[in-house]
Amino acid sequence: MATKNLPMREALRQALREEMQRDERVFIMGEEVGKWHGTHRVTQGLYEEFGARRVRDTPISEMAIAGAAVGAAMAGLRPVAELMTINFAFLSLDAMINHAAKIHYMFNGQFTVPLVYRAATGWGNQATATHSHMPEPIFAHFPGMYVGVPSNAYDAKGMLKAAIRDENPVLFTETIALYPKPSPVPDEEYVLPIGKADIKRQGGDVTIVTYARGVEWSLQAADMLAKEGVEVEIVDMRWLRPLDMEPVFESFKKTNRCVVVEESLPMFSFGSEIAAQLQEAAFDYMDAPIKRVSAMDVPLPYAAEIELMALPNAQKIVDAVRGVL
Amino acid sequence: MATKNLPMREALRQALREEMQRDERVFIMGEEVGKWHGTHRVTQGLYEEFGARRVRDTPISEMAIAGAAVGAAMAGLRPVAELMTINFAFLSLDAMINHAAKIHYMFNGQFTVPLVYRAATGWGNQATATHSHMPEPIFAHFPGMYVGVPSNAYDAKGMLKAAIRDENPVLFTETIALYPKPSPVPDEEYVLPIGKADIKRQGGDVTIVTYARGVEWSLQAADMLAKEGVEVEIVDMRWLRPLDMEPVFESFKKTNRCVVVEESLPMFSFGSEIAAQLQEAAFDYMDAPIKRVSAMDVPLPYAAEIELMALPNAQKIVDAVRGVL
Amino acid sequence: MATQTATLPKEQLLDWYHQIVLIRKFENMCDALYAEKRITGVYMHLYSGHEATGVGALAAITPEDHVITAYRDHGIALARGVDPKAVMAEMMGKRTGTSGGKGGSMHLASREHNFWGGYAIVGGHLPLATGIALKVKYMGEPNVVISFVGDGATNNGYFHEAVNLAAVWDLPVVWIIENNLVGMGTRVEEASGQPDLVKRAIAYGMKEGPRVDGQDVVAVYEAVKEAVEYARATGPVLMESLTYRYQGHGVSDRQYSAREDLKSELEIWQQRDPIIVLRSRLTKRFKNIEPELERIEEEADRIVAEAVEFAEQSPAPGYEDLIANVYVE
Amino acid sequence: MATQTATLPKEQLLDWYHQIVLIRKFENMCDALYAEKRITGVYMHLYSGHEATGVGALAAITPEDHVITAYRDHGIALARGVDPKAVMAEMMGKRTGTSGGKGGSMHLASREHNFWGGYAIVGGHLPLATGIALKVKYMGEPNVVISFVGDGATNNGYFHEAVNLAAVWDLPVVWIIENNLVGMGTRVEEASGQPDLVKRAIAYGMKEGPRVDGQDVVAVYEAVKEAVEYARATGPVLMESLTYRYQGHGVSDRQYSAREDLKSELEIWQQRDPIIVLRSRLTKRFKNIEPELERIEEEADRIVAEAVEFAEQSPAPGYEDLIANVYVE
Ligand SMILES: Cc1ncc(C[n+]2csc(CCOP(=O)(O)OP(=O)(O)O)c2C)c(N)n1
Ligand SMILES: Cc1ncc(C[n+]2csc(CCOP(=O)(O)OP(=O)(O)O)c2C)c(N)n1
Ligand SMILES: [Mg+2]
Ligand SMILES: [Mg+2]
Repeated sequence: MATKNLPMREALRQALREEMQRDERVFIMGEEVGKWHGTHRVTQGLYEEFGARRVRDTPISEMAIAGAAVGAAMAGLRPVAELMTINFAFLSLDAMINHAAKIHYMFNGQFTVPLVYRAATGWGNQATATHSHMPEPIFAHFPGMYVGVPSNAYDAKGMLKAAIRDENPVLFTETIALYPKPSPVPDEEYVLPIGKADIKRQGGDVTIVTYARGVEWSLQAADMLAKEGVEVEIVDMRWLRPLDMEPVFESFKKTNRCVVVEESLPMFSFGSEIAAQLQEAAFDYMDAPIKRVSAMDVPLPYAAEIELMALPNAQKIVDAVRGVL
Repeated sequence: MATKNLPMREALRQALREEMQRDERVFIMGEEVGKWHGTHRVTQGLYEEFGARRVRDTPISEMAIAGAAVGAAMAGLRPVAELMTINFAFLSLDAMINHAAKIHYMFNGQFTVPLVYRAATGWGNQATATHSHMPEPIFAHFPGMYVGVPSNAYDAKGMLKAAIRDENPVLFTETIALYPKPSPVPDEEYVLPIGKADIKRQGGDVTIVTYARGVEWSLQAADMLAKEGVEVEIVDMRWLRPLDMEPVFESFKKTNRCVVVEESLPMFSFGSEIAAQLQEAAFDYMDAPIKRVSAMDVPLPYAAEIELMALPNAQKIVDAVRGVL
Repeated sequence: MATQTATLPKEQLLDWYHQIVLIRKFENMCDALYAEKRITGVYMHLYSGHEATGVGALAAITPEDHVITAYRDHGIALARGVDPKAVMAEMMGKRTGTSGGKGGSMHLASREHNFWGGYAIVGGHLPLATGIALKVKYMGEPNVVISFVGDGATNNGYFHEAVNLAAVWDLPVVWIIENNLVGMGTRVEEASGQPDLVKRAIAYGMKEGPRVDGQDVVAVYEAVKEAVEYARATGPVLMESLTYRYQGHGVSDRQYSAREDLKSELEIWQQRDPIIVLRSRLTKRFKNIEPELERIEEEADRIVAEAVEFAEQSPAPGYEDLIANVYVE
Repeated sequence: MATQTATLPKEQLLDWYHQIVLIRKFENMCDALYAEKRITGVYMHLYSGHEATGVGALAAITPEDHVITAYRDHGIALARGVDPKAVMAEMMGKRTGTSGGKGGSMHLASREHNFWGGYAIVGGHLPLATGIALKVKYMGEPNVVISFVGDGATNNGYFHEAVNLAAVWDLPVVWIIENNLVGMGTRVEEASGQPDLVKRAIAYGMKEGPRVDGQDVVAVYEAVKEAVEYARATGPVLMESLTYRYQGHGVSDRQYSAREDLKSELEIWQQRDPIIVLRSRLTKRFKNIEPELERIEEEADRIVAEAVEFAEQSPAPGYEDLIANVYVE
């Protein structure tokens, strides 16, 4: 199959364009998605291609963006509502959790809410405390909405297309640091299933469970560890909801050791859930405690020097892996 | 020390009254806190006693309530801002997390934000999907704000007084089902330290880690299990931030078995964090996997029959304890 | 506009009488059932006093138009033509209820009636209205959305953002503020810097509709009809219906009893009860109509009794309902 | 009102000239340093073009009054008298910065100047302004709060709730909309149903202040002075200052370059640059003032250079700063 090396930004744009071409009900709404070409330029060119009806600039009204997307989806459209960055989703959490995620249940299936909330995410780049959130786990705390967290261009495209086609609401976050990173994307159309984790590297000594940018750091750590003869298996969860634990359990039963890597805060978070499930489901296979590598438990500061200290990196992962060997 | 048996509602009202008498900067704001006497009648009589200056009714404006409390606290007052129920805190999450919790850090200590957000919480009573949240763990995910979750009248009073006196922002949630429940409250003034867990029952066979209404169910379960000769130790965390893990570790080193009990959703939640920390810190003491008892992973439905099925209870805890013995 | 009343067909007026009386009797029954614990739960908000607003407004639109509201939704569901049996079954949390017993009093809805539901987060349904209207416009459909909203709710961020977005996108929504002068226990002038709520239209460059007498179904009908025509042709409208709440905020509300101000006001409002106002219109215009009105009242009693009967006979949902519809599989 | 200009003391006008020029030069320096990667990070929003608004507004209040704004805060900090050294050090993320290098460009603040900070969540600081004003009133203090807010931000729920609450509680806030006609790339008339933003005061029954010429520091000063007097004596005011953004939304903004509409508009606005407008006032009124103005310009260059020097020499924060101030211990 022929492929092209595309940055994640462009792969996402392809997904949007293809789905908009395929289905007239699919449209984009959000702040600066149209004439401004998207704050992170994912939607660049789509306004020119599809026009103002289908690429809709909005006021700075996160509650209305998220809520109007629910209404439009219930009524039969398929909104892709951009929240610019996940930080601003704090303002629309109510619409997302109380309405997008619950309406199908609360009205006993009378309505479906087939929408996608897209948002840029991730720590770093001196964006400071209010603009450095990666709160996907708190959205995944609630049932009713799926949460997709791709780690590269190929996955991102296939996952976003699946999200748009699905009948359920999906929160889909895109790590800013990954936007420019290329990976081979097939020329042919493909769709990746919702709720399927992916083994990003095989190895028999330790299992690393991670997602989004954690995959990149973990791959780097795996290379470093391979030089010492330690073979790491990396499970990229891809989705926090549904959370596909089977591959994690399988890998762990082989390696008996695990490190969980996440980019953001440590408490009541991704690592907590993975570790809790693993010890419960695979207690007899545990040769060591499951370790977690996360950002530090602080608001993120501006100064580059100390901001970097707060973030996870390959070396911290290597150290954690050594700790479970 | 002389005590009176007071419902939690009244103990909380005492705490508010005492702190308002002690410090003129302390005031109450929120929806229906004044002339309506508080939706859950915690603030009953305070409007009459302290007047409209210090007991301030607001419009239905959760963003402004939470944010104005931040400004007032920065400027030198000590707001106790009521969010009526924690469900409505979804609308003020941004003000709480991005402002209350971060301002002290972000401006390098120039400002302090000594406020308390009070909110009723808890599942049940057919309040249905949007009014049955207990999302304290997602607030505790973020550093910068304390989270208090009392389990009885005595604790509630002492904890709320501490919260009002503390220089940090505090989210303080009160389980609706506990409001009418009495416990002995000393006539003398007392303050309970922030971030200290409490052993609610001693026992050598299994550790139960829980908070709020989980304590009541766990005590019932412990009575049932005692009849079978199983002695349960119950750690009431009281605070999700700071999370006082020492007593949990100590108890676990004695019992080597643990069940975590929480009233609300299971994923990326309280039980996840406790289990993750325990297996990491006390791996060598684990005789069995740590089990979690939570509500079911569904939005809460209206009909009483099925609502009850979704909730945890003493029997489910007993079953889980048997599972780790 | 009162001149038009004379031209309204008798059947229409009688139908409204039927609806208003039905709603009142339905609510009274809910209240009684709650007192007997045959309806349970912490939240139930009666529509008594507001009937003319719901009935008059919904008379002004077609079945293909759209309706959405907050938790005070029983009257809206009934005025929209939802089967009282299914509504009562929902109150009792039965599988035959509009939402299968999973939504309850605050979350009635009927997809087939384009009744998009009652919502309990104050203001939360307002952007949904905007979104539904967007679909209408996007698809080039000729319909409008009626979105009810409480006076208290107009102070919430949702209101501002949702109404502004409808204005920016020129969407066919008629926002009807059901101004009952109070949100729980807070009076409109204590909650809104601008107590003349319809003036808020100016903040959105939106058509300012009238403040209509919400006790008079005919007045409501005519005002909403005009607003709906405007919305269909041009864009959104913000209007107000002045009405009054006949009981506490909700059934579990214990604070109401201490509020003398609200109760003495109530007496005045009840003199202009929607039933009294419509009845006097009818008796003035049509000779000897009283027997017909009594028949309608009896018919309403019968419908309510049947609804209760149906609801009580219906099965409760089970475990399979508890776990169904979390996701579309 | 232009008549009053003649009565303003020369020193005051020269001080404003100094401040406006200082801000412009400071911003130009930030821009240059960013291009050289001596200032880094993803967010930095320059105040160039807006100077007359910040300088004129803050001249109308006392040091005991209060100021709060959004992320476009460099000019506000400088106009409030915060040391340019500390501001530049904050840009560079140094320990000597206003926020110890932890806040950065968007989060300048100075407690001692009653400058309560710059905030980056659009609208997020507005209820803080309400809260600060509540403290003023609660304590019976004679002060006011000036809260700047962008045109785009007025469409956010925070605006609605915060401004309404200030109205309901009659708090001494002057809300100044810095209307630069655009939020990022969205024009005010595409974002607001009501593009005459000051009309939104009606929605809160609030005093509607003027739409002032934001390029003329004297006009801003006089309008804000009047608003401040009203706020001190009576209650909140909503006013507008019409101005223009001289560059992209922020330094990392790559979309701006494609927007011909914004750039051709810019040319027109720059003809009424705050520096040009004030300079022409000065040269008209005072003979041979040019040498003095040049001295002021050189002085500003010197201050900016010193600030850069200071910032570059300052130490970066370390691990102990990273973990400090998460909580008050
Ligand atoms: C966001 C939010 N805040 C608070 C509440 C609690 N609450 C429920 S109804 C209500 C009053 C609403 O008043 P109004 O909009 O006037 O409607 P009415 O009840 O008078 O019909 C309040 C405060 C809520 N459900 N949601
Ligand atoms: C809640 C929120 N939504 C979106 C953003 C992204 N954002 C930052 S500034 C801005 C435009 C603000 O425009 P305006 O209020 O007019 O201020 P200006 O930049 O023109 O000074 C946007 C959309 C944000 N920071 N916060
Ligand atoms: Mg009302
Ligand atoms: Mg602007």
